[in-house]
Amino acid sequence: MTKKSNQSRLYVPEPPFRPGDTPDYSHIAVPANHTPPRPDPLCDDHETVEHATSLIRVMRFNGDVVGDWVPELTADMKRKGLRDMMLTRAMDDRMFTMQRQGKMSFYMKSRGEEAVSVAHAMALRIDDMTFPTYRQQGILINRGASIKEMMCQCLSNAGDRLQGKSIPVLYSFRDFGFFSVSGNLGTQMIQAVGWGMAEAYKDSDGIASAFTGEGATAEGDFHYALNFASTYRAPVILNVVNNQWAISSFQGIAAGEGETFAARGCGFGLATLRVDGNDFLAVYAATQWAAERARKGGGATLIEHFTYRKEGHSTSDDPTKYRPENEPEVWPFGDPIERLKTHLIKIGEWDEGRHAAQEEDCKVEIRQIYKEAEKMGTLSSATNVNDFTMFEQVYEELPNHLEAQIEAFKEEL
Amino acid sequence: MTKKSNQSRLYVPEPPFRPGDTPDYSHIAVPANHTPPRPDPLCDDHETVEHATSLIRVMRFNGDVVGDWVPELTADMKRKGLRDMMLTRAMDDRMFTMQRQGKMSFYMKSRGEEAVSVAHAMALRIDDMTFPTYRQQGILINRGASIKEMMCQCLSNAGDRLQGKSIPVLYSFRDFGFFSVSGNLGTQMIQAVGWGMAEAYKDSDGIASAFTGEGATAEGDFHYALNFASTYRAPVILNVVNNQWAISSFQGIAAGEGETFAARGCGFGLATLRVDGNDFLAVYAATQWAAERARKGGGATLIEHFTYRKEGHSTSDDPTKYRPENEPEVWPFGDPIERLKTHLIKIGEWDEGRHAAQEEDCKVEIRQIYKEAEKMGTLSSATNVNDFTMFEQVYEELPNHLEAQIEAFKEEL
Amino acid sequence: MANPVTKQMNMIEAIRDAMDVKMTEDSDVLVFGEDVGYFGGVFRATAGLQEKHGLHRCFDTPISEGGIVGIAIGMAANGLRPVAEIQFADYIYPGYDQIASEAARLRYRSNGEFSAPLTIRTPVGGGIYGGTTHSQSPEALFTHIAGLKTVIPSNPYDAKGMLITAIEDNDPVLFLEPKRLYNGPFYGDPHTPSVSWAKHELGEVPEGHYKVPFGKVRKINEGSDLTILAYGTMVWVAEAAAKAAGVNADILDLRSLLPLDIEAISESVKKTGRCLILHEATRTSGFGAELSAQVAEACFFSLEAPIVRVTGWDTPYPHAQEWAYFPGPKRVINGIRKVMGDI
Amino acid sequence: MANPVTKQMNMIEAIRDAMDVKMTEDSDVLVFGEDVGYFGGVFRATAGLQEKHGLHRCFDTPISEGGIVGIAIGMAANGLRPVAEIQFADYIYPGYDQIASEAARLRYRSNGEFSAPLTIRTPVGGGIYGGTTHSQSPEALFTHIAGLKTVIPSNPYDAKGMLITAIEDNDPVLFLEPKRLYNGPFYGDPHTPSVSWAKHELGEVPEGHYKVPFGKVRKINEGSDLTILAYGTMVWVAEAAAKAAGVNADILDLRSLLPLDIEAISESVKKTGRCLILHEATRTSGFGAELSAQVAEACFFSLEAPIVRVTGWDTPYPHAQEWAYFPGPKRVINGIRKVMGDI
Ligand SMILES: Cc1ncc(C[n+]2csc(CCOP(=O)(O)OP(=O)(O)O)c2C)c(N)n1
Ligand SMILES: Cc1ncc(C[n+]2csc(CCOP(=O)(O)OP(=O)(O)O)c2C)c(N)n1
Ligand SMILES: [Mg+2]
Ligand SMILES: [Mg+2]
Repeated sequence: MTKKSNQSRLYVPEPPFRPGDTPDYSHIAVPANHTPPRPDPLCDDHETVEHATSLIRVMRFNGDVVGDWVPELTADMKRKGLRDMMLTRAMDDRMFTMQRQGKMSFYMKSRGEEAVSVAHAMALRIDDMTFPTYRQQGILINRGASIKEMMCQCLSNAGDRLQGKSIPVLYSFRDFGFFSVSGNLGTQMIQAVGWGMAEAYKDSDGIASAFTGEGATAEGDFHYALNFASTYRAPVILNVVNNQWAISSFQGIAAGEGETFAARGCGFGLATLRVDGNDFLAVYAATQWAAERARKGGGATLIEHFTYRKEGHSTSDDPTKYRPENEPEVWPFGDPIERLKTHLIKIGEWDEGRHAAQEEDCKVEIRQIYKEAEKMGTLSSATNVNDFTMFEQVYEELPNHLEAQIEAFKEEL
Repeated sequence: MTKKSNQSRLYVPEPPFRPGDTPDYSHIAVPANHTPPRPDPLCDDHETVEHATSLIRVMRFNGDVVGDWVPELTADMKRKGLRDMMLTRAMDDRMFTMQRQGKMSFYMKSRGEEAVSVAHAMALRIDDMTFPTYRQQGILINRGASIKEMMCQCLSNAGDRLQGKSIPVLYSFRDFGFFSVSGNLGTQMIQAVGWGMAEAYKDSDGIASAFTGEGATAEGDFHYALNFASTYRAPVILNVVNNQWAISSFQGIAAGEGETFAARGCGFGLATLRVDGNDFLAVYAATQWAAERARKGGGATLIEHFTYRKEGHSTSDDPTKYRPENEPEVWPFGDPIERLKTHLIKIGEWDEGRHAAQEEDCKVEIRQIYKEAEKMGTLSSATNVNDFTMFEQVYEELPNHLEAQIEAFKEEL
Repeated sequence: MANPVTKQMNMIEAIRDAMDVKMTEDSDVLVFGEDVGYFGGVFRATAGLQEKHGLHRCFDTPISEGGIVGIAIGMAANGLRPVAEIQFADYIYPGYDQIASEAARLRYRSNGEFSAPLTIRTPVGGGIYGGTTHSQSPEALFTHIAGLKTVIPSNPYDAKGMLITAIEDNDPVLFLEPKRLYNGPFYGDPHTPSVSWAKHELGEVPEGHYKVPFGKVRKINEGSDLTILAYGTMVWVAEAAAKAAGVNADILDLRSLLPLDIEAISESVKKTGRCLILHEATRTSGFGAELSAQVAEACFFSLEAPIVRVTGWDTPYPHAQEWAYFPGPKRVINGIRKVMGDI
Repeated sequence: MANPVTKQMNMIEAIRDAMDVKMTEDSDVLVFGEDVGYFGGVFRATAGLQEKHGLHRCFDTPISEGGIVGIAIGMAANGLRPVAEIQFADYIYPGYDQIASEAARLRYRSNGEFSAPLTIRTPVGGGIYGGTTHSQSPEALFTHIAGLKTVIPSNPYDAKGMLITAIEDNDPVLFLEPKRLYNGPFYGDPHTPSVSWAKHELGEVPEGHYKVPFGKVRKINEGSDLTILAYGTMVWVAEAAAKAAGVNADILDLRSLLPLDIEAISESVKKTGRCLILHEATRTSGFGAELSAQVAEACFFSLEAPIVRVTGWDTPYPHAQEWAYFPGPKRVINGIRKVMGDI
């Protein structure tokens, strides 16, 4: 692997496998019973140092649950989690296809990472503000935001609450505790810390939860977030979704010689958890722990969600150009939907028939909603967004120079 | 201490003592024999995790040397180190006084931190490029740069190699492996990583060594440096000089809940050392270890130099406004010059008489050199710098628009 | 003036008073930045605020301009009114992305669902031998950013009234403080004894709450020979130079760069037919370029002579050559002569 | 043309070829950035360079624009010729401090003892439905920075020659790439079938080494009615709009913004007496302001009509309203009419 780089002493890391290689991840041990113990949420941060390098898991592949972290969730809640994940995936698939048909400019799927967003949201209060990236649409689905409004945002049409201002998937749903997603990576980590500091200042017990991909942890904002959260004991959860890839760069470019991303929090005295991101129950349990810690004044927790991006980065890239085509299948941590399904069946709360039916339901429901959404316009037909709205919301009030520009724009029509 | 901040749940850290308080640092244990072992410089980074939170020391206060880290230094080298530190301090004192007399716009002392710069430089090769802050003048003194030229830079006079372009102490001495000091904190940490990557690329065994104060570790550049150094196994030493203060802010503002600054490197898989920065031999030993590691391809080391800023931040502030007046005296780690002196006397290579004489020598020498330097101009008299030089070195060649501005400037004279 | 009772203040005291007034009447107002807490800021602008209002309302931050702006955005979006200090404008760049990409964009991006009503205070300009990294005037790097407001007072009265306006504004405001004016007006000649605000009428600052609106120039002198557009320190240099040149100038203190009071500006230039633009920042792509373009667009047919820009040179701000760099009276007078057609 | 043997290339290929030529003849040239290594960049500009020149000469970096520029400075100061890619100009701001405070200042600060001969490549401009964060044109934020050079080609021939010039330049160069021109010239109307470089004469790119100097405009059309100053994508819109408006214009492709070829510009404006300035960036404090100011300063007595700026609006770059924001043919034609005095 270091063959080429040894042309000089300058070392450049490379992923273990590239297109043409046969990926073999047997070296990645999937811990079965080695899940670290669950300390008290208000424990000293040192008690979570081992959690930064181990992996919190609840579900075995056979559906059994083991260890300290088994959350108390009713079968109904688990079934809701399962449905939310399936709905998220169905929506992703539909939107991806529609983008290919030119209905929208762009789309991003979260396939393989649905547990991270859905289980995380389920373990928070709806008034806990989340600062998501473009890959946590599951939060909105779980919190019951309007899927039609989400679709209309992607279509930039008359139903788009953002009136076409932003590119697809950069949603904003304040009422659902979903902060306006920025196109600039990383920036929201430190903003979430500020939001959390404001909650503390106001003596509220609300918390903030911020997301970044593992690749964007290299931005300064991630460092600022760890540092300020540590200094002011901000009530926040800082989530790193390690899905192994940053567009075409494998996680080693961001990780370097570091073993895990959770470990980046240890030097700041933050609580650090590393969780199997494909294990719905584990993500729920880890989030619940961190939320309780933050809410009770214990400060911030850095959670690394160890998962895998099963599809391309977005509609703009072809993953087979930089990683083996079958890597998603051989990735040893399975699929979050399959795994929760197996568990529910194992405990007798679900069966193949209901699952197949629900899968069909989700498809149909999404197709229906999409039909409705598309009626309000698409990029390929007409977006039905009034062009003049582009001058609004730059400032609270329209300044003179923009009024003049509106007049100039009229001359073009 | 958290009294005030408990007016709300927003926590804001405060230093243990403020003006009026009687500082008591007995809670800071000064480890005597607890110095961690010295692993092989090419060891796995995990073997230095304990070094990130403990403290490498060589000299006891009584002058005895103990532990694995005792460096092989001849008495002559130790005496040179002592003299370099004394010369540095003498120069600082002189320049500070001269600034007070209006001879220069500004000055910054390094009192109490002389071992960090002098011992560090002594353990490197002169062609190893250092990226210092404004408080490592000891590197230049140790490497034999012209003190007169240093003074002329501070005086911005005809002898200033920078022709008055930069404020005092922002030296640049390429031939002495001293990178142009930036007024912008932190920025040079990542530049040093680039310099080191270039050394590796060229298959040279040269290394780079970068400095930041503990306060400036909060900048993104520190994070970039840790990350890129880790990813590309750059041959660099990243030094954090923890002198407890960042102007008026105590180290806890930057450290937050983190115990040490060295520990910030652990999450990146870097080697991490924490050293008693007032212990000349310990700084030398730690630097030597890190330099060997980098030179032999083992990658970067983060060294925290634990020391204390005995004077104000610069000529612009009065430290008694934000910390107890006698805090420097009660700080438990002593003075670097006193401690090396005690050691040299203990081993029979030095005595009080010679020390007193040398102190006088340094004063005189500095006074002589300063006289010479001042002849070339001062800010209060005339700097003797040709104003037109301000248009030079913006670009390699003078562009047309600057030529026009030179003409315009002539009209003012 | 909203309030008859006045107090003589220098510019630092006026700025501090504005924060004090707002912190007293609105618990949502927080003040933070490097060294602003216990110490009260390297220029003393926040001295006493921590003691009076509490550690949690006026505190030190890590040395991280990006982090400072970042938490300010999160707090502002969550209903607070943060006032962040950047110790020197020369150090604002690590926070540039958070300002330009985030604070200025949040309202637009979310179509008004979120906004960032924050204020960033930072000292600008030279005149204190601060060299390349303590003297910069980066206003033009911010007036190009849609969604941001950029203002710069030239005296204690405006400083307090404008800072209160900034804190109450529902959009992000960059509040630039000409550090050379903190203690008194500066007429551009470092060799004459410095004047203080103590006896200056603009040092008479009303107590309590009052606002100076954005987007309105302050006319310092009514004249017919030419119009001089200036802001910050250069306002005072303009006054001195016009006197020395013996011209009768309309001198406009712009105060607010974005929004800009183009009405008052063009009205004046249409009257005088001549326009001189001053700033301390480097020339190329400085804010003077925008002023020149807008004045020409609005007043082309009234202009009797080319608009002249007098600025800092296109070099970093040198240390020893500070006064050769600074656009002092001589350079301004040459500019006046030029625009008057005398040379 | 320095080299008779030519090859038809689009702009991406020409840019890649420039790097390939330099990497082949000079082992000090390194190329890096986000996704530039094995993948070859999101716009494919570095495709094949890693395979050909080795992992250590063309590699991926962490997602850290500040880090990317930071290591480039260290490498450049140490004798290498780094060529760093910033994936989109909209993401350059985290690196702004390293560019403005460090790369552009190192030579001055050290009085020439150290310098930073690095090149930063980054795609600019809209036209691909990239919305607020994939469409920006931040050139004016860099032309204000003394010590930096900012250039922007409008075609494959210039792109290759200018990139080679940039890499060989001993000062830091910001090399802006109008992404809408990567595959072909764009005349401003998204609804007409897009043209490719395949049959365009400016797609005929000499093989091997050649340079296009900075500070020299390229005249596209010789005309006497008015002068149109444009760069990047707007060069092609200018051509189409002038044709449509039926005017005979001197159209200058500036190519290099700093240094600027003010001689050629004023010569043209003195001849035509009228000047239209185009850019895609937001209007206020855009580079058009500097152009307008300099043209007025140099050509005041030849100007027969006010200089007109046609630009993007002072808003973020919207997504759905992209073509309402873009300064397309209609807006340019209105500008032409205005400067010609027809409206
Ligand atoms: C500041 C910034 N730099 C670069 C980009 C371009 N970009 C968009 S997504 C992406 C990869 C992000 O990878 P990661 O952080 O791992 O998140 P993931 O896509 O895997 O969820 C990059 C480089 C950006 N949007 N913002
Ligand atoms: C980017 C930037 N922000 C702020 C400053 C102002 N400043 C100069 S020194 C200093 C304190 C630095 O403290 P520390 O890093 O601990 O270094 P020390 O002075 O203790 O050696 C500050 C805030 C600066 N020079 N650069
Ligand atoms: Mg990722
Ligand atoms: Mg310090």
